[in-house]
Amino acid sequence: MRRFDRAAEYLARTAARSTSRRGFIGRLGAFVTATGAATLLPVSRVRAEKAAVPIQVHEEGDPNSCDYWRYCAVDGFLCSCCGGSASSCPPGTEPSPITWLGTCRNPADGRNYVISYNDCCGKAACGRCNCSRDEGATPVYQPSTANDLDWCLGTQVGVAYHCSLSVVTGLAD
Amino acid sequence: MRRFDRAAEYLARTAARSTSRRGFIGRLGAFVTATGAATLLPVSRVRAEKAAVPIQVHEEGDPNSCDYWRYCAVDGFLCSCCGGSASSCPPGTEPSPITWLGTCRNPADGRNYVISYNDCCGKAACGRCNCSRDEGATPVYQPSTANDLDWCLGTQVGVAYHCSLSVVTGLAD
Amino acid sequence: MRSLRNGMLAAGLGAAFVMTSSVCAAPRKAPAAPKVPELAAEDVTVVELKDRMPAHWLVVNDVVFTHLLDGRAYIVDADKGTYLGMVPGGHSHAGVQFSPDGANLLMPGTFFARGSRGERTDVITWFALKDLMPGPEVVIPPKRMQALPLLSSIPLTDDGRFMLIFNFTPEQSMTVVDAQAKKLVGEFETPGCALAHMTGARSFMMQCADGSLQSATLDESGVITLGATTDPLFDRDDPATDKPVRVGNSRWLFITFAGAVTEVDNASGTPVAGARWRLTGPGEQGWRPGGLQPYAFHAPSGLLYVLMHEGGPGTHKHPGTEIWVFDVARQQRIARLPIETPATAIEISKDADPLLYTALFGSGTVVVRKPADASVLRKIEGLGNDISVLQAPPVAAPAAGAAK
Amino acid sequence: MRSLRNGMLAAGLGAAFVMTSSVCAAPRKAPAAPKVPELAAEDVTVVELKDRMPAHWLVVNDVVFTHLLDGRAYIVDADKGTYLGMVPGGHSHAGVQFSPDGANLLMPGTFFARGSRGERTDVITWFALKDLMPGPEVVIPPKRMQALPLLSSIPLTDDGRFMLIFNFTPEQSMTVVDAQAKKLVGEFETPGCALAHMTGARSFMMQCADGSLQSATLDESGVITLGATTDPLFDRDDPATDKPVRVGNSRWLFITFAGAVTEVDNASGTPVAGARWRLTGPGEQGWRPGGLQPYAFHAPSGLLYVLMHEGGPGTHKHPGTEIWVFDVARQQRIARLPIETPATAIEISKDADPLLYTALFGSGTVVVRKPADASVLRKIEGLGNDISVLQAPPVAAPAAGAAK
Repeated sequence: MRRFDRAAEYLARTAARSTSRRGFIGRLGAFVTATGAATLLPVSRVRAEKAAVPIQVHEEGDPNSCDYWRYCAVDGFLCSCCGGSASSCPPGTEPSPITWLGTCRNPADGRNYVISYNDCCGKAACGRCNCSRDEGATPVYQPSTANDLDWCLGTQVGVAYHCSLSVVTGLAD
Repeated sequence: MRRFDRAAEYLARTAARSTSRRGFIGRLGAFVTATGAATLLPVSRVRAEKAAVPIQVHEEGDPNSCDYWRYCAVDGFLCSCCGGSASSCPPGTEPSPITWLGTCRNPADGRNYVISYNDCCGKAACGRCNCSRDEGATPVYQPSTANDLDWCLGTQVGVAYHCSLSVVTGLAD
Repeated sequence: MRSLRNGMLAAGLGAAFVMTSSVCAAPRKAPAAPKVPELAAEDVTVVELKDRMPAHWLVVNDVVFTHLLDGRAYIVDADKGTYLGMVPGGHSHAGVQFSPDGANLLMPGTFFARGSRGERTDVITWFALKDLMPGPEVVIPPKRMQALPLLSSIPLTDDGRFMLIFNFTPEQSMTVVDAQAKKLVGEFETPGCALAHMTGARSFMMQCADGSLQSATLDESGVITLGATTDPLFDRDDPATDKPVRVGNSRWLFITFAGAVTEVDNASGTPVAGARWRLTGPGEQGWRPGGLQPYAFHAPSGLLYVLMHEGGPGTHKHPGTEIWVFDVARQQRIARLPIETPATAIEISKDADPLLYTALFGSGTVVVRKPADASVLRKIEGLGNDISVLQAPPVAAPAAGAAK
Repeated sequence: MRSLRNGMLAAGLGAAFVMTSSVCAAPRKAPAAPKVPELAAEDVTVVELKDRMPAHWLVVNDVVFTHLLDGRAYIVDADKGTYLGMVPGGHSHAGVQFSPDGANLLMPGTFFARGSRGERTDVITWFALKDLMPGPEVVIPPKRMQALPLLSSIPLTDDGRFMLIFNFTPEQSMTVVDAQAKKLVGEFETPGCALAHMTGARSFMMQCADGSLQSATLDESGVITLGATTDPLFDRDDPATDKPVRVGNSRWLFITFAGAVTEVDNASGTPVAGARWRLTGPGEQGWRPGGLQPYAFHAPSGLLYVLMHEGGPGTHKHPGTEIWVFDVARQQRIARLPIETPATAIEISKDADPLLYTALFGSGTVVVRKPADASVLRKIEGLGNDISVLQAPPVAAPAAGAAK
């Protein structure tokens, strides 16, 4: 029944760099060790900004459209249509600290990027721009790559799901 | 500030015939005396039936259609489409004991009937067959004839509105 | 997924547990080869709005009739035509009130312990415009009128000190909340009369079932005392709607289903009926006001915008097909503007260079118009299910007070 | 209104306070003149359903994605094509479970004290089919997995004694409720494994992240003990879906995204992989199963109905355009039935003369079909927003047990 994988090793290294989230990571231990992993986003460091952060200069496409490249594996309401952006939660919501990852190809530079699909939480469903693409999504028993789950579970505000982000976290290869 | 009308007198007579609802009627006193009236339906006497009671033999029309004659002053979801009928609440709901009245002309006999628009209550909105006709409806400050109000307020199950009945109570003239 | 898995395995992450914090958010140096720079790793941010609500933002209320538990208000920027955010309501959502400085939204809400059943709790919740997070909350008696939205069922005093909540159980009463101390003042009986139309910082009028008006005052602690009552001013055959229009500090227009207008002034503490006129002229008897929010008054110009349709008795909720514009002081119509889409709600911004707004229940769309000719400037779409009323925020100098 | 007012005044009632009870419900005598008899005054009644759920009734689950707080299940009569009633769910509605006798629906629900915020409460509520009223309720740890609906996240033991609720916080655990005593048994850790696929009155299998299966048992008090685990049975490149199909008392088909089938038997308490086959034959590699409920197994005939579509990896939620029918014992396809409307959910009634059901997420419509050729018998429309899964009730002789 030993389902340990390299994610746990990576977690140990990463966690050491983040003192503020140790308590939370500690609680996650069993989950991470046993099942693989999920993206951890230290919510205590999330910045409030006067405006939604737009897409980067070297990107192309319409972030309000389900066709936008970062959304290759999203399933939910696009925060871009809900008062946020691909990386900004709408006002009055809280980003989920953990989530799952996808990899999408940016047509503007031909590179593959790891995208973190954090949910924005604590408010009734936004209801705008429902987008389901599912590329690379796995069943819920493989949660680290499952988009059928409500990832608001780690938030202070509770599990009510509002919309989904698609955040560039780095190159996939 | 005396806004007493004949309804109070009528109420006194009627209440005397209904022992089971006296407590409730007592609470209504101020309202009835002051503002006019509303239909009181003794919920303690409401029967459960194995099937929705259909329209009467001498009626015509489709009770699932907003055009049906009894619906001349309804505003809400038709209980006929929600598992009930024009006079039967859907399973799992409670009819409102008080409500407001309209008068509709039955095309099959050319007579005008007083229709009681009781709400069925205690369950989230049915959502089927929304029908708004408003003939004779008054502003909310004249509640005895107002269809903008949620009439579930007198029920045991609370004010959650599910659908609206249209019950024949007698000839209008 | 293939690419994700391969990529991540190549990076030695397995199913990776990646930090996206500022710790590792620094943009990577671009590698030598590619011409286009690599995308930077991003931080997650949360959007903040402004400290005060600009004149051309708009609150759009969605009663969500098919899912009445989940009413909400959307905030949009009418200049840009953009959606800014949402404030959750509750069962039978009525609308919000703006604090006079435009910095806070006061949201009445009704909730049940088990969704649509179980213990009922009514609250007033403060949402700061800046972050739209639920802030302080005052629990009030669970008696708030559940009805199609009427803003006069949840008014705030002009100075923002007290919020009044009309109750209907069917006993009629008014709950008062001290919006400064953020606590319940109490509940006061108002037998036979409904709603509260503010006529000063501490006075208001109510509409009564027999067609009369009831004056009332609040003292400095928020206690309501009922005052003078008028004779019945309106016929039962053609009642004044429950949507009168404030045209001055103490002056309101009461307008009947058929379009008869009566101006009433409560300056003295006794409502006094003044001018009586009609929205329709000779040959226009077939036209009526209608909708869920048929009237919008623009205080700086003194103009009243009315949604009008052709129809007889019983059509008071029918959408308007034209906007009729009246000069209230002169009691004259100055324009008759057909609109390309019927509308059940109309509102106008409170600044000197206003935008006119219309919406049709069920459309999910707000149309932003030029007041002069109702021409369409832009549309804001995808605003939920059932837009009931539109609410333009106050501007620096309160419009209602200035108009007197 | 004119007629109402006039009529009522004539009758001396003013704005009348009329009893509609049996006290005054006796039909009036028809007056002399008119030929058509006068309508009788009516009593108000409340509809009761049956004591047990007939085989051709169907529970239709609506997750209401745009108003997730207000999930619900509709009950329809598929023989008559009629809507019978609704059972309220809650946030992220998963589905119901039928008591084995078909007399009760067990409904897991998640609620927040303030609609979409505030304290979370998870409960199991019993609704008797007869009156659809909320009956007993058991409060469970507020940890129920919130996800697209999966019936194996809320299974009931075959004898109806215990209900299991899968939790994801993201720690994984299983809550057990004693459905007989109607009280919480406890919460049991199931690290790394999810869902519960029943393989007997007191045993089940879980699916684990590495592609293995975990056996577990319940004792007579409902305490869960984890048992044997298999080696990983499925590739990460082509995982088995979280929607396996029960084809016998202890036997399940696990089917991958690409359509590879593995039968697993947990009769011994150690899951044993048996036959392996594929849904697709030579030249059919472009076809895949897909949807939210892609499989329906009919125990009396041993036939498996699968929603199939043309598409590659990442299309596992795409709607099916054909129904493929397999004889599970022979591991052979016996029919390929194009359907006129794509579908994301498929179900079949559990009786010997079954009806086949399909629904498309977002359509609000259930299509009732002949199993032999998928031809349309009737459609039931207006079933809310987002139909997720369909649930046919148990029949007198439990189908799953009989098939073994």
